[in-house]
Amino acid sequence: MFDPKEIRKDFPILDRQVYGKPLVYLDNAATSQKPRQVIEALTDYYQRYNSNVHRGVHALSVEATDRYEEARQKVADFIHAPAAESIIFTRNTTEAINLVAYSWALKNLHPDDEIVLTEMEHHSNLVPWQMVAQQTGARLCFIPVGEHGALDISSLDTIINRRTRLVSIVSVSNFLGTINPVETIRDRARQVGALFMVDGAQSVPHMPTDVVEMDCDFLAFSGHKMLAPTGIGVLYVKPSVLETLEPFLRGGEMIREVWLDHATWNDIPARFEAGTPDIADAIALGAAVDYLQTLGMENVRKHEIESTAYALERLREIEEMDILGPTDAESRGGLVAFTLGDVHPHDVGTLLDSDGIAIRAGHHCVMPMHRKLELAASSRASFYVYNTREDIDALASGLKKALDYFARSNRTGA
Amino acid sequence: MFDPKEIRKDFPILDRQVYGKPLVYLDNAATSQKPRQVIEALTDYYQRYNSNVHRGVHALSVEATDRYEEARQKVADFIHAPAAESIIFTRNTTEAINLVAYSWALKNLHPDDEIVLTEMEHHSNLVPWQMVAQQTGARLCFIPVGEHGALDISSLDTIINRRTRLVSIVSVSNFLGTINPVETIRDRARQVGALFMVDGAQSVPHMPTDVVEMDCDFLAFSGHKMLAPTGIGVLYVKPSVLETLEPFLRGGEMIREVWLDHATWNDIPARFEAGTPDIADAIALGAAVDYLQTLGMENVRKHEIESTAYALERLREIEEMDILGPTDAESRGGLVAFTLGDVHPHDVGTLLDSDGIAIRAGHHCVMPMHRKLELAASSRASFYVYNTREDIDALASGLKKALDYFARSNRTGA
Amino acid sequence: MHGPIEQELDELYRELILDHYRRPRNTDLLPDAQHKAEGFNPFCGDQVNLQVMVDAGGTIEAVGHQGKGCSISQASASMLTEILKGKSLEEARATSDAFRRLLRGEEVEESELNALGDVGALQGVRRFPIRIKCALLPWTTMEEALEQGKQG
Amino acid sequence: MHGPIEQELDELYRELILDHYRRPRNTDLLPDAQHKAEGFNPFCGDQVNLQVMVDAGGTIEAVGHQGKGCSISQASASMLTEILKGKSLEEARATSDAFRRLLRGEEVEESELNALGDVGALQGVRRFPIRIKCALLPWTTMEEALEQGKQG
Ligand SMILES: Cc1ncc(COP(=O)(O)O)c(C=O)c1O
Ligand SMILES: Cc1ncc(COP(=O)(O)O)c(C=O)c1O
Repeated sequence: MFDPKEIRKDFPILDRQVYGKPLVYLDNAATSQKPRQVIEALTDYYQRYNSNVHRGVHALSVEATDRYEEARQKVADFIHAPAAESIIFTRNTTEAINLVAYSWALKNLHPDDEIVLTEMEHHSNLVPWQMVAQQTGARLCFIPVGEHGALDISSLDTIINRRTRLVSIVSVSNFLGTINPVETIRDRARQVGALFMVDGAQSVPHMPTDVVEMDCDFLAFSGHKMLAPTGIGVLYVKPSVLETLEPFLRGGEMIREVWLDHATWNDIPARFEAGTPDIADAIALGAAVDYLQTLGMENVRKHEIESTAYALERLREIEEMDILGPTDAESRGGLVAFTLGDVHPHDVGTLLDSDGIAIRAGHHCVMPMHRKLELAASSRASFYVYNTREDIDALASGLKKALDYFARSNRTGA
Repeated sequence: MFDPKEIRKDFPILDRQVYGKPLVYLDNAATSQKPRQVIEALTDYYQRYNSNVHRGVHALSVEATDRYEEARQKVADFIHAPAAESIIFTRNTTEAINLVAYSWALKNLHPDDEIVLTEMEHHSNLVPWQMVAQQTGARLCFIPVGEHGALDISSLDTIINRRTRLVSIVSVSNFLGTINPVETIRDRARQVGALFMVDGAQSVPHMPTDVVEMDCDFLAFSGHKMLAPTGIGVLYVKPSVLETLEPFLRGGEMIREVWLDHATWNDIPARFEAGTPDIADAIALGAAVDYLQTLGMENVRKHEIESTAYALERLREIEEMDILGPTDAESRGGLVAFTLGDVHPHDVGTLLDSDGIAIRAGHHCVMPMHRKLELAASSRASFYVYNTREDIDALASGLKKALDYFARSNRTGA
Repeated sequence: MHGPIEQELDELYRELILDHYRRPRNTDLLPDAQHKAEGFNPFCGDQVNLQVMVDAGGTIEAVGHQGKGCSISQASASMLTEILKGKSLEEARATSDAFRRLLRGEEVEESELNALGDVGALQGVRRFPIRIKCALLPWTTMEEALEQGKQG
Repeated sequence: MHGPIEQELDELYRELILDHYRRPRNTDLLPDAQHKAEGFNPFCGDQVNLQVMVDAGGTIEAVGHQGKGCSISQASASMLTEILKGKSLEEARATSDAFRRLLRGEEVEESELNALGDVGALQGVRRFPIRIKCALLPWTTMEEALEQGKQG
């Protein structure tokens, strides 16, 4: 049984008070909280078998290596990757995308090649491609965003064409909440022979992921958004594409043999993990995956649809509310961005904070889409496995209070 | 009072048994163990104030941001950096060196420019420069290693010359143990107007570091070798050089404003920290620095000279022992690499391991130097603040036992 | 009835501040101003667009501001346009400096506090470190405007 | 007197293995061999240099090995040169496969174990996962040699 109230008991931070009020944490799209099990995976590592990996003959090193590689296998299983070698550990989604930009795109793209993104990309799936475009002469093209934050794919066949070498899209927008039609876009990418990459930062933590079904060449996501520690992220690479990637970071671990003037590369995936990896956090990501598997990703998704539907319902009660993105919960990830009358998002954030409610205010690293909507900023509440209806009720009352608070100066003058 | 026996009490893992024997951990050059205080910094973060940094209006985010930036200041103070902005958090030494390779060298070097390294570089301070050489046409030049693992600087003025644009050297060799004459080499680099970089992976954890005195442009080191968690490293950049670095990884956090077709950069150091940073491990690095400051780096160094001197003494008692590197402890970091008669280092490692003694066997990511010494591999014992004379005694007996064990087949035949 | 955080909130959002936010002063563009600059805080999207017009004697005749953003940045800008009028450029810089020190919790003289006038009402921001940038944005922009006017 | 780890150590370093390490068999280079390959384990620097000579009927006539490295890799190579002599290429591959399964703790038939002969003495490596690569190196190198000979 999936019961957020039971789940909460695993998250020590949720017992915390903020300004003497219980913490209502609704900033999960920025980063998630961590269950006991994940924190214990860290302390267990440091208290029992901390060691550098891969080269040690001693017991600690063997254990650390085994657990590190076991975590890789767990992550592979979690996204149904055919082989553990397909999982490259990075720091976060951003590094994962940069790895593809540096190791594949800079080496393979030429003037007049095209890279297709959407208008709603997070900066991390935009700015690296701007660099690639600048350095290779390739062009960036964008699938536009239409009504209610949905991609307008009416011109997809023109936008993705024979010049397209790479299509990289966000599966779930961290701003609009939109779940994008990954399969449709992938099919078109395949038709023109382009590589297909998915920024899964907001989908992998929240719904079942099957990279074989998704048939993507690259999938990037962050551990810290899925109950795991900061410092660990993942780049999945399709086996057939792996060998076409140049090494990125260079140094220890990623080599096979080194001379003063040249070197040969280690096997995959070590080839892409230069230097001492973030061993502890990778192992703890394995524990986070275990935790999510136990909950069941279908259940996680179901809970999130329920949370989002309830949030939409409660927020719509507020007249001054302008909710961004798709209108129904099924078409969205577990987050809701909005503006609240003429109360600036930053002020909304401060007022909610004073009630112990943590949301995000700003551009959420999606400036171009804000600009298109003629917004400088927005507020965003985002949900995860431990959020309850009570959390959403608190949000709704907090927002009403914020409105009242700001209305004050209108009533009384100065 | 610096007392390793007292210090040990802070390290939970040192109570561990391996095959029913107390753990003797002498693999510190690979990675160090972590004190309670550092582990607690992690659990405290995840249990009390885990949040994404820099953009949040809520209490958790403010606290996380403050502590993250506080850690940066602590690291700056630790190496006497003039400003916290000089500290860029990376995953490890390897990423720090790659950052300079990608952000400075690839952009600034041209055919016939020269990069000067030493023959004893760790792969992490070699392979990135091979890439730079290959892509820019610059040449790699090497300061040779002479007798007893000391750099032969007799031809320094020829090797570092007007074509030299960058000199990058390891301050303490992780294989030979040699402490290199950083000042002499820096002076020559300054004379010819080259930038000067130091791979401090084995010096920063073990002796006082003052980047102003050292007058380096770049200093790279790893948290995991200095009591901090895996996943966090540091690139120090001299303030006057900071602005000349191109951004490296691109995405969230490192930008100021983003349009679909271009972006402007955030302030330094955020400009170089794309995506969600490894917040928890950075904060825990701050705790590790606190711990080391309390011990006093002068004391740490003193203890290490004593440990090394004692180890040299005990190992020299073994006839078959061939100790690599400088002959006196003052000229070395806290590590001793050796070969033991005709017992292969891998077998030495396995035999010591069976006694609970953890050392490293292999090429220690320094293949070219092994090749120069006509060795395929060596054994290495390395010390840190919690190692006692008893640990070194255990090593010496273990090695004698290993010799006896292998002599067996000579005696009895088969 | 109010706990400490509610009090601090009321300090942050004083009536005076909300009033400046609702009804910003001096929003006419001053195209002939000698000193102009645009300020931007990417984190919350705050924009501040300032013109500083100086008379022959070096006294600030008028300050114009058009912008958008949160209550704190916009109120701060509106207050700035009022308080700087009639000040010399030196005094303007000194006021900015005093305000910065006020928000950082550093020492501020009685006389300086007086010179800040209404702007002093923003000191409630001190307890909200993340909002200090908002309050300071108009002031850094003003300093930039004076800098740039000098060079041009 | 021995605790479990000491027993396992003795299993790993059986007399027979140390003997093969000290006095490796078949170390003459076979320049006329049809199948040759060099194997390398970068982690411990183990080198294995194998030549496999096959007669007209497809039977392995001789295997030569020159290399250096740890006791396990070198003993394994030496044993390999002895056990493969007289086997067909198919049998050689089957032996390699059985050995791999033996070290991985997978199922191995009685008859396969017999066919492994002395090589079976290496099964103590099983308890030392990090050394399995060492023991297998000569065998993967042999397989590579057969592959390459086919293509060439
Ligand atoms: C001298 C030296 N440089 C660089 C490194 C690489 O450090 P890391 O693996 O933490 O990137 C090491 C550690 O092995 C080292 O000893
Ligand atoms: C859609 C999307 N892509 C990329 C990222 C970047 O993730 P990270 O900061 O972990 O690299 C995020 C997180 O903010 C995101 O929501």
